[in-house]
Order: sequence, then C-alpha cells, then structure tokens
Amino acid sequence: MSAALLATQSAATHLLAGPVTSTGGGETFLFWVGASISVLGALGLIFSKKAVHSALCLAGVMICLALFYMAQGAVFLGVVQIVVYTGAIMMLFLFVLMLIGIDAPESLTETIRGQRWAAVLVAVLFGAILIGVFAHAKLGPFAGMDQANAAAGGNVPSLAHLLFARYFWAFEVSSAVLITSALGAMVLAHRERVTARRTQKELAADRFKRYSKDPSVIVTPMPNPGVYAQHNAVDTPALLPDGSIAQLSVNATLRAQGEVRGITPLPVPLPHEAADGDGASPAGANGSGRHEEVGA
Amino acid sequence: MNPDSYLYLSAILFSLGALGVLIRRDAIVVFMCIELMLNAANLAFVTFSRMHGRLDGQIFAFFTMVVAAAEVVVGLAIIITVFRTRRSASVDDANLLKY
Amino acid sequence: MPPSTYAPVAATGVFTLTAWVVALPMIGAAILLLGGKRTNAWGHLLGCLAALGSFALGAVLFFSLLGKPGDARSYDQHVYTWIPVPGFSADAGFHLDQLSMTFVLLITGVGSLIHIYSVGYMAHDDNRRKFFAYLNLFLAAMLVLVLANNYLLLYAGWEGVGLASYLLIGFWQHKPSAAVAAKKAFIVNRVGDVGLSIAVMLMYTTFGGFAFTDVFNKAPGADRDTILGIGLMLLLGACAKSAQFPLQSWLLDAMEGPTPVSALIHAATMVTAGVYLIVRSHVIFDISPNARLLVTIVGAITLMMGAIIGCAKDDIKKALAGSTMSQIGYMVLGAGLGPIGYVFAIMHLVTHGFFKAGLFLGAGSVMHGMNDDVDMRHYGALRKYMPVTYVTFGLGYLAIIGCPPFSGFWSKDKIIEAAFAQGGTSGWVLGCTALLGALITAFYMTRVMLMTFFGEKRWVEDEQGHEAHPHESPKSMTIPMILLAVGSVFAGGLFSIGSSFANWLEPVTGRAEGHSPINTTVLSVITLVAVALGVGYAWRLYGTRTRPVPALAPAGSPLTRAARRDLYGDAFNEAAFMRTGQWLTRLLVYFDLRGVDGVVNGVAAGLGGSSSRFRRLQNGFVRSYALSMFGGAALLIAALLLVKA
Amino acid sequence: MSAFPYLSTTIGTPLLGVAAIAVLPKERAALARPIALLASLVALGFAIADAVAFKTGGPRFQLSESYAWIPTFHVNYSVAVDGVALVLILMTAVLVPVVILASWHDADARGGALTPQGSPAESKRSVRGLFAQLLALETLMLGVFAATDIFLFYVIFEATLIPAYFLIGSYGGARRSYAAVKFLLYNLLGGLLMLAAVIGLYVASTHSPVGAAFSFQTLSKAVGDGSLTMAGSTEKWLFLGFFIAFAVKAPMWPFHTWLPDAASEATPGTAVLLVGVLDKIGTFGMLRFCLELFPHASHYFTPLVLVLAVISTIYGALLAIGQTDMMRLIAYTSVSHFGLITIGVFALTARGEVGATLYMVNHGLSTGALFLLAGFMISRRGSKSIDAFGGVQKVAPLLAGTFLAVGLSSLALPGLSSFVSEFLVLVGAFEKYPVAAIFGTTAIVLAALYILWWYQRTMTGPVASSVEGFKDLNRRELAVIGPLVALIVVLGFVPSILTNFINPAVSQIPAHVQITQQAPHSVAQDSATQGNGSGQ
Repeated sequence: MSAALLATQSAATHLLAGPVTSTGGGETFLFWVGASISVLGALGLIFSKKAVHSALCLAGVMICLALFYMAQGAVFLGVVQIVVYTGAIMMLFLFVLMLIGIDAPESLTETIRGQRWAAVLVAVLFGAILIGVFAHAKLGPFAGMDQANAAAGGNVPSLAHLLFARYFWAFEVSSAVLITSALGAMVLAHRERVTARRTQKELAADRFKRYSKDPSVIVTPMPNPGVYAQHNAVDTPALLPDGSIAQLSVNATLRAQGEVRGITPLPVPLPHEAADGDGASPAGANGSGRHEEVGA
Repeated sequence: MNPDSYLYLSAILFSLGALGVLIRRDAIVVFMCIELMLNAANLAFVTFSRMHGRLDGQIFAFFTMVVAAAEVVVGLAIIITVFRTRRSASVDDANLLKY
Repeated sequence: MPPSTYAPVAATGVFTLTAWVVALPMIGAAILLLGGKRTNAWGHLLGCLAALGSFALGAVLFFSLLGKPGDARSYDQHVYTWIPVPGFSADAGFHLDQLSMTFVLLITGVGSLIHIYSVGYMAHDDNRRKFFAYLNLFLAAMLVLVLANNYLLLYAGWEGVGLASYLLIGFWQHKPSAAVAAKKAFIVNRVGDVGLSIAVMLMYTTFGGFAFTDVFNKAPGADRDTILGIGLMLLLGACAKSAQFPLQSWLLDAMEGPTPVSALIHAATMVTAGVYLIVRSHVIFDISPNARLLVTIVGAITLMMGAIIGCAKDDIKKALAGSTMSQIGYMVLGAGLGPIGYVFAIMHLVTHGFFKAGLFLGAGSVMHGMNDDVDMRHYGALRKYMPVTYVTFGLGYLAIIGCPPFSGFWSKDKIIEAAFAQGGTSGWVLGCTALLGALITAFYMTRVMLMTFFGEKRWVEDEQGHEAHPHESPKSMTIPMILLAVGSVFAGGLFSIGSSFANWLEPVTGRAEGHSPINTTVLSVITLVAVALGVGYAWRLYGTRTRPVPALAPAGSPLTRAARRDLYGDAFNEAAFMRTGQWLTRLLVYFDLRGVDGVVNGVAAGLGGSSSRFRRLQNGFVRSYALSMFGGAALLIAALLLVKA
Repeated sequence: MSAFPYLSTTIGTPLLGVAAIAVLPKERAALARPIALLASLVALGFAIADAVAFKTGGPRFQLSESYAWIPTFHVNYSVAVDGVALVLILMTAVLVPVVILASWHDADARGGALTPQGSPAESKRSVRGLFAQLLALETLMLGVFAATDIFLFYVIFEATLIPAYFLIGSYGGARRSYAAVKFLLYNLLGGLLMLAAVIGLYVASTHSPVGAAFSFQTLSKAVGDGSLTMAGSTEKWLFLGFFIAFAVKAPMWPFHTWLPDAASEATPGTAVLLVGVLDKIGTFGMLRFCLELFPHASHYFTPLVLVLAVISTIYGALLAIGQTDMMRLIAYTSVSHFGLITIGVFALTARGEVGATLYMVNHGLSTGALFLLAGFMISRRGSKSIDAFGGVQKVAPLLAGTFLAVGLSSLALPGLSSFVSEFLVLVGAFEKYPVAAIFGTTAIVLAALYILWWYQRTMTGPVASSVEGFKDLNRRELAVIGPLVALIVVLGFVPSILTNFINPAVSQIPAHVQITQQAPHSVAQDSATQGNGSGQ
C-alpha cells in the first residue's frame, strides 16, 4: 500500500510538468499493475460464486481506482473513493449480505435461454464500440491538473470553489436526493405492525395450548448454552443430567449451520460409578479447542 | 504510456460491469456490478478532467458518488424488503409482471 | 319499296283512346292483385271484362284507322315522360299504326277468348282470381310491347310479358317442375333481354335516343357496323322471346303452365313478340343484309328443330309446342327475308294465332276430359266423345298443315314462295327447308290428330284410380274454340283476297315483290304434294288399324330419341352453362372464403400470432430487459457513429 | 343561410328521441319502442319539409347552416344539401321508421329474429339500448349526408361505426362478435386512410391561395378555378385515401368480405341500415368527394375503378347464387349492386350519375325490403338456411307475393324502381365505356338467377314439413313492408319524383369534374348536314 502511495506521489509531481502525451514510468507501472488488478477484480466480481467474494473483489477494484484518481491529480476524489465507497458503501453491502444471511453459493447455471451468450456478445460489442470511440476520438494532449489545482491553492480548495459556486444548486439538490433516499430506505425497511403486540401472558397461554396437543412442545425456557472450563461461547451446548448434549441450548442458526462446538467426552466411568446413574461424560482433560461436528 | 489508456480501462470495466448485471441473478451482486459501472464512468470523468485541465469532471464524479450512495441505500432497502417477503434475493424470482 | 320517313302525327280525338287499351287490363290486374280475397267472387268476370273492353277499344281504333288514308294511319300518343334525365328522356308514349293495330286486335281478341275459356277451365282452381290477374297483367304488358313508341318502353313491355309468362308457367307453384320451368323461361328470356338492352344502349349512343322517330329516321345515316350490331342484338332478344335457336329450350318446359296460358302466351301472342320486334325494326334490318341473313338462318334451323321435336313427343302439349317453335321459325324466316317477307311473316303470325290457339284450347279440352292426362298414347277414339273439340281441333289441324283453303295455306305458302324468291343459293336452301318443314308439319300434326281422336281407346286410370270419362267441355270453353276455329278457317282467305292484308301493312313495313325461280302455282302444287306425303306417311304409321299405337313409346331411332330429348338442347345447356356455372359459383364461394376472406383473416391471424409471439419477449426477467436495453444502447451508439462518420 | 335551421332540426330530432329513451325508467323500458317510432316519424316529417323547402331551380347547395366549431383549424359545423344528398336523406328518413317497426321484438328475450331458441344471455338485451342506438344511428346517417365540412363529414363517417358496431355486436346472431369486430376493423382501416387524406387535403389547402379550409364548397371551387393545385402524385394519393375508405364502405371487391358476415349476423333491421344506408355513404362519397376534389386523379384511376366495379358486379352475383344462407345471399347481391352503382359514378356522364344516385335510393328500398322479408321468414322458422324452407307460397301467399315483388325489383324488372336506375347506369357507362357496360349487363341474367332460384327453393314446390303452420304476414309486418313495396312500384313508374331533385344537382356538378352532360353525339346532325346522303 505504501509503495503504491509513493508511486502516486511521484506521479503527482510528474503531472505538474504540464501537458503530456505520455506519463512517467511510475504512473505507467502503477497503471499496468492497477489495471491488471482491477480487471481481474472485475472478473472476480462477476464470476465468484459467493457474494462476499464478489464484494471483496469490488472493494479491490475500487481501491485501484482510488489510486488512479490520485495519480491523475484528483487527490480528494481518491480519498473520498476510499473513505466513502470502499469504506461506507461496500460495508453497507456486506452488512446487508450478512443481514439477510445469504451465504449459499449462487448457482451460476443460466436459466434464461440464450441470455449468457447474448450478454457476452453484447458486452463485447459494447466494449469494442466504446474502445473504438475512444480510439477514433481526437483527444489531443492532456492539459494536466496543475493549473486547475493551483487556482485556489490546491485540489481541495479548488474543488470547493467550484462546488459551492458554480455547482451550488446541484449540490443542494443532491443533498435533497440523499435525504430522500435515506427516508425511502427507512420507509422500505420498516415493517408495519399489523396486529397488536402479543403479551407474555398470551404467549404463555398459547404455548400451553400447543403443549396440550403436542407433548413434544417445550413449555419451559430453552436451556442456556453450556458454561465449562473448556468453553463458554454461545456455540457450546449444555449437557443434560445424563451427560448427553442439549441441542436446544444452541442458537438455531448456528445449529443449522452445523456450528455447534463439540465437547470432549469425559473418561468412561467405572461400572459402579455408572450404576449410580451418573452416566454423563464430562469434558475430558485432554479436550482440544478444535471444532468437531456433532452428529445430530 | 498514453493517459488514454485510462479511458480504455474505463470502457473495459464498464462492459464487465454490464456483463455482470446481465448474467448474475443475486440482486446484491447485480448492485455491485452497477457500482462497478459507475466507478468505470468516474474513472473516465477523472481522466477527461485531466485531459481538459479542468475540475468539472471531478465534480461530476463527486456527484456520481452521491447519487450512487443514494441509490445503494434505496436499492438495498428494496432488496431487504423483497427478501423478507419472498425469502429470495434472486432477480429472476421476481418475474410475475410479464405477458 | 322501303316506306318513306317515319313521321307519326300526334294522336287526337279517338286515337287518344290508345292509352286506355293498355290501361284497362292494367287496372284490372291492379284491382285483382291488390284487392286480395275480397275479389275472389267476381275476379274472373272483371278480368274478362277488362280484356273485352280492351278489345272493344281496339276495334274502335281499328275502324277509326280504316277511316283514314293508308299513309296517314300512324299516330303517336305522349302520355308522360317516364325517365327525365339530362340528355336522356324516355317517354311513356304509344304509337298506333297498322302493325301495332294488327297486334292489338290479335292480342285482345285471342286474349278475350282465352279469358272466357279460362272461366270454365280454371273453375275448380282456388286461385282463379290470381290467374285472371296474371292474364290481365300479361295483356297489359303485351299491349305495352306492341304499342310502345320507343324501344325502352318496348323493353319494359318485353320484360313485363316475361314476368307474366313466369307467373303463369309457374302458376301451379306447388309442382316443382312448374316452378323450375317458370324460372328457366324467365332466365333464358333474360339472356335475350341482355341483347335487347344492349341494342337500346347502342341506339342511344348512335342516334342520341331510342324513340322510333329517332331510330328509324337516323338509321340510314349511321355506321353500317353499328347497325349490324344493333340488328344482331335485337335478334338475340327475339330469339329468346320467340324460342328460336339457340334459346329455344324454355318453350317446351313452359307447357307446365295451365293450357290457356300455353294457348295465349306460348302459342298465339307472346312468343311471336320476336317476330314483331324484327318487323318493327325493319329499318335496321333493311339496311343490314348480314343481319337479315342471320335471321333467316335462325328461322330455318328452328323451323326444322321444332318440327322434328314435334314428331317425337307423346305429350300433346309438347308436340304442339314443338309445332309452335317450328311455325315461329317460319315467321322469323319470313321476317328475315326482308321487304318481300315482312308482310307474310305477320300474316302467318296472325293466322297461326288463330289456329294454334284453337289447337291448344282443343288440347286443353281433351285434357280436361281426360283427368289432365297429357300423354297421347293414353288417348284414342275421342272423336265420338268430344265432338265439338274434335271438329274445332280438326279445323285447326287443316289450317296448320296448309290445306287449302284454310288459313295456314295462304300464309305459309307465301313464306315458302318468298324464301325461294330470295334467290341464289340461300334462296334455294331456305326454300327447300321451308318445304321440308311443311312436309314434317303435316306428318306430326296428322300424328297428333290420329293418336288423339282416332284409333282404339287406350285410356288408363290415373294415379288416384279414377277412370277417364271423356266428356265435352262446358260452353264457356267450347265457344272460344269455335270462334277460333272460324278464324282458322277464314282468316287466311280473307287476308289474301286482293292482298288486303299486304296492302294494309305496306305503309309500315314496305313491300317488295319477289321473283321466285319457280312458278308460284307450281310451287303451291309442290307444297301440297309435300303436305300430302307427310299426311300419308303419318296415316300409314298411326292411322291403319293393323298397327295400333303402342301404349308405351318404342325405343325409336336415334333421331327420335334425340327429338324426345329436345335435340339435346337442354343437355347442352346443362353441360355448358349449368354445370360450369355451378362449378364456377362453388369455386368462387370457396375462393371468397379461403382466398379473399382468407387473406384478410390470415393477415389478422398473422398479426395476432406474431404479437403473441412478441409478447413472449416480455418474459418478466429483469435481466432480459436489461439485455435488450443494453443491446439497444450499443446499437444507438453504433448508429450515431455511423451517421457521424 | 336559411332562416329556419331545417337540416339541423331534421338531424337533431332522433337525438331528442334518444334523450327521451335515456330518461325512461327501467320498468317502463317498453315505451322505448313507440318513442323511437314517433321520433323517427317526426324526423321523416322534417325530411319531407326539407324536400319541400328545397327549390329545385335554385343554387346547388341549399338549406345551408354553418357555425364555427374548431376555429383554430377552420373546422365548422356546416350542413347543406344538394339534390343528391337530399334524396339520400329522404331514403334514410323513410327506412328508419320501417326498421324500427321491423325491430319491434328484436330485443325481446325470445323474439329476436336470429335467436329463436333464446338462450338466457339473450334476455339481457336492452330494449332501450336497441332503439336508442337505432335513433342515434339515424342522426349520424342524416348528418353524414348533410355535412359539407370535410372534417365534420369525416367525424360523422367514423362515428356511425359506434352504434353500428354495438347493434351488430349486441343484438346479432351467434357469431355476432366476430362479425362486429370484422366490420369495425375493416371500416376503421378505411377511415384511417381517409383521415390521412383529409389532413393531407387540409395541408394542401394551407399552401394554396385559398388558405386553410375544410369547407367542401370552398375546396371544390378552388380545385375548379385552379387556385388549389396539387402535384399529380399528391392528388393521386389523396384520392386513394378517400377512395379506399369509400370502397371498403361501399363495399367493393376485394374489400367486401366484412359485409356478408355483418349482414348475416346482424338483425334484419340493422342489416337494412347497414346495407341500405351506411354503405351508401361510400358511393355517395365517391360521387361527391372523389370526383369533385380530385378530378385528375379520378380520371386517371377510372379504368382501374371500373374494372374493380365490374368484378364486384359479376363476382357478387355469382357468389349470391352459391349461397345457402339467405342473409349472406342478400349481402352478396348488394356487392353486385354496389358494383353497378360504382360503374355509374365513374361513368362520368350525367346519365351515370343520376342513375347511380337513383340506384342508391332504389337499392336501399328493395334490398331493405328483401332483408326485412328474409327476417320475417327467419323469425318464423328459426333458420337462415335456404334449405330450411319450401313451399312457403302455399301457406303464406302474402309473404311470398311481396317477396316476389321485392325480388323482381332487385333484379331490375321494368315497372319497378330498380330498373330505371340500373338502365341509366348501364346507358351512362355505355356512352363512354361500352365494354364495362356490356360486362355489367351480365348482372341482368345473374340477378334473375339468384333471385328466382332463391324464390323457387323457398317459396315453391311442396310445402316443407318445417314450414307448415307458417303464419302469413301480420299487421305490423304489413305496415313494415307495405310502404316499401308501394314506393318501389311508384318510383318505378314515376321516377321523376326523385329525378326532379337529382337532375339539377348533377347538372350543377362543376365543370372541372368533366361530366358529360350532353346526350351522345347523334348521327342526326350528320345526316342533316350531309343531306339525305348515306353515313360513312
């Protein structure tokens, strides 16, 4: 990271030299490395099965882009890119990913007939056209940012001058957009309660009603996870008096994910000890910390 | 290296983002691909800004970020809402509005 | 000599009664048709009265005409302007001259007799009132036809008689055969009507009008080809109406109608309208020898066809109908000969009107007595049971075979003579044909006579098992027969005394003396020999006791079989027109449904189908939409680039 | 502008009837019938008053009224009549009361002529709706003939589709919705082409010295004096836009296939209005708009139009012969008759135009009567098939008699009205296009064939078992058919009742249309100048 920053610095100083048609070696190096990473990242974004991997790939691409911004004299934007985009927005993505608990890998089998090859074709075509456009455009030499940045004494003051003068109205409107979107998100995420909240009394009565029909229903509170010398985490099941594991004491989500910590069985008791009913097998002294799958 | 290369990179990234939108079904990934497209556009803005020696391009990229942020917020909220009711975030599952 | 310019004077005084000649039967028909059942009781009397009144008016007009000099007997009466249109004005106007006067007398005279006859003949029919209404309608239409002073009104009358004929042939509508025959008659006549209407249109475009004054006075100045066209179209009309080859097929079927109808319409009057048309349009035919030639050919062919058919038919009415065809063939032949024949064609027409009406009424009387059986093989020996019928029928028979001094002799002989007088090859061919026709006429009429009134009784029970009880018909039927028999006996002679009839008509039709290559007296003798041969042969076949008439028709020679089938006229029509027509309509119905409508429905179905296929593109997958948007964007950019470049 | 708004009163009267029916309470719905009859009779009275007020020697367009409607586009509510429009208005006003009387029971649960079995759905047919729509249709039909503003004409032309669509679709037979949709789509297609042409004409007028106008008189005058000139191709396209709309309406081969379906599925009353009046808008439009606004294009397209018209004439007649359904048969005869009318219109002679106009009226009367009589038969027997009848004349002689009279008029028997018009059409065409006329004359034979064969199969022969117990015409039916038969006979003998109106109108058609007014060149002058010499 620091090497990249250094490269950025050198590129930035080089840029101050004026109109260019070719960049310096530092920026060239940065570009080729960054471009490779970002293209690979983009490909990873598209083709990774797990959404989390995609998100990470995207974050990588964004960081590369932030470096490019800086290298091109948009220092403020580069920082914002990292702080806002990579920091905030990507985190929002990850947060939502976790919130809705999607971690099952998405099947990449295409269901719409012809969609995939058509999409590839159109994308290639579009990219080719765009590249063709750029290739044929009379772009001329690059003016560089030095004059513009220097106008108000640096990149940030210059941007501020522009933003709060010429683009003031747009700036205000964008704030309205942000507020509206925040409101919208709240409205959308809000779940309207359609029935009155059920009191504890009602819940208890209900529970017993169900118990009367189905004895397997548990009317008592769920057992707490186990608390042992070995572990006291939520994924550690409690032991029942007979030494067996109380599955119910572990959170259902963890159970479903098979994340229930195993326990090292205690040394097998002597037959006379077994006779007095203490068949439980407390955790062995040699219990390791490794996870073990517990057969259900 | 010619600074035009940034533009080519931007084009490639944009197309890849679009490709992702077209072939991925997970709404969140689709959203990410959209972000990629926006970022590709931003890169082009910054490059053009440098080309013309004016800051307006950067301002534009700045606004793009604002809009992207707003869009992500609302979009993710929609995804959550949809997920709540349908237990699915696949864009293909929401296909009732058709012929 | 062709007559001088056609210049009728406006009718005044007594001649304004002309319109009433037409109006009386028309009013009669209107009252009887609109009055409905209320007029049932006295309807037939009103019908007779209208006919007699018309006849009386005709007589008055006749004697008034006689009081004028020969070349001043032409009157025009304008009643009202029928169709007033810029550049086209069709009058309802009447023209009275010797020719139309002759017809008025024939039509109203014979018509009145047949009205009277029908009182008895139709006494048992529930619809007698309607019958008389139709008869009156016929009289009115026929009078319009012969009295019209322009071709359009003539055409109206022409179609009017066609309608009356249709109504009367199909009078017994519950008989499918009658209904079919009626329809056939009307449709075949319509083919002729096309000819007549095209003729009228040609006249209009050529002469700027179709009144007789326009046509007759301007025809000599017109283009010869146009005149020929008009002549041919008129001939087409005449062929249909007068049952001439090739439109002869309807007449034999028309015998499905009640017998008085056959007598009046299909023997005496309506079928002769074609002859009237040709003679009336003599100016046209005078100019165009080619048209005339075709007329004679048609006449000669029909003459022979009718005669041959008449020989083979066992149905008494059909035998007589064949005879009618043949006799009208004579008239058409006569008319086609031009000025030398016009007069005799009309004279034969009148005498034929008498004797053929008499013959038909006699046949009706026989049928009346024989439970409406028409098969002559079931007759025989009726002379003892129906003496009046026998005598009147016999007189008509003598008239038609041309036995002197009966009517037919005078008129037919003249036509044969005129045919020879035509000269050249055509004269010989036509003359010989006419002569042969006379022979065959004698044969088949003798056959009818012998099979009906002589020989053994061959009566059979009818379908209900009623035995035939031949009896003489009531007075109302016999009196008209007697009167017509008188006409058949004397009319020809009267007309020929001092060429009175020829002189009477000459101002209208013009007249030319022909020069027969054979001496007229010799020719008459030859004709009589031919007649005698025909009679003798028939006697040998049917008259001698040794060879009784078989009750069932023998197979006969191919010619006989062909004649029984009307010389395959119907078979030809059926194959050539009916079958192809049915095939064509069926094809077109299919084409309309699958082709024209199919294209329309196909376009609709195609649009509907493709839209429901396009609808499938709306598959609900947002990615699919995004793909098309993206593709569209790519295309747009590409298009922009292309346009820019 | 006349002091009394004759035409608007005539046009508006049926609308008053509609309003009266609309406020009828549901339980008094049966009153809709007498109200409708009354309204249509009053309208007939006003129509006769129009005819009386019309001065036959006066200017071409009379009784004109004009009020601004959409001033921005120079659209006016302008109505006026010439003789041609006047006789068509009279015909419409005569036919509507007759149709209303004939449709008396068409909305009944079981009385519908086409639905003798009366499925439960049929009982929902609204009496008020039927008669209100008949009256509304009358208003539109009267208006379309009276309109002299082209935009107004177009609007009414299209508006007639609305009640007609519902009349077919709500009160028709089993396949009524198919027929109604087909009718609507076909006519809408034509109407859209016409709309394009109307707009095109307007645009053309804005570029001319006349200035923007929709007024028919203004445009016609401008076309005549050369101030409105269109490029040749423009004129042809505009002509085609109008002509195709009218050809669909008329209906001409090959645009005719909607008619048999519509006519056979509609109630007889609706069929009468459809074929008797609505289709006349097509031929009326050709006569008034196509010829007068686009004279060069009309002349250019005349051969094509005549060929199509001749095909229609023969094709319609042949198909009529091949039909087994009575209503379809009549529809095809109409295709044939409309072919003849079109021949008359495009003959471009005074005879042809007068004949065509007369034909429109006579066809309305005779075909209308045929439809109604067929309807009477169908309502008795419950079948439209010809084979279902036989020997009707024995049990219902009056029905058979009137049928024959009307049928004879349809086959143009002299003495009945159609003859006059048919002959005029053929003569008018013969002057200029003898070949077309000669082909047209085949209709004389074919018409006899389809009418008489139909008569033979249904009316004559032994009484079919299904026909036994047929009642003869009742009083209402007599009142329906009597006036029509009387008119057919009277107009056959005295067509001058109508030609008095039509002749001046035709002779006042502007000269630029190049209608041959004079009688054909006569050889009389030749022979007069050449003395007594023979012709060439």
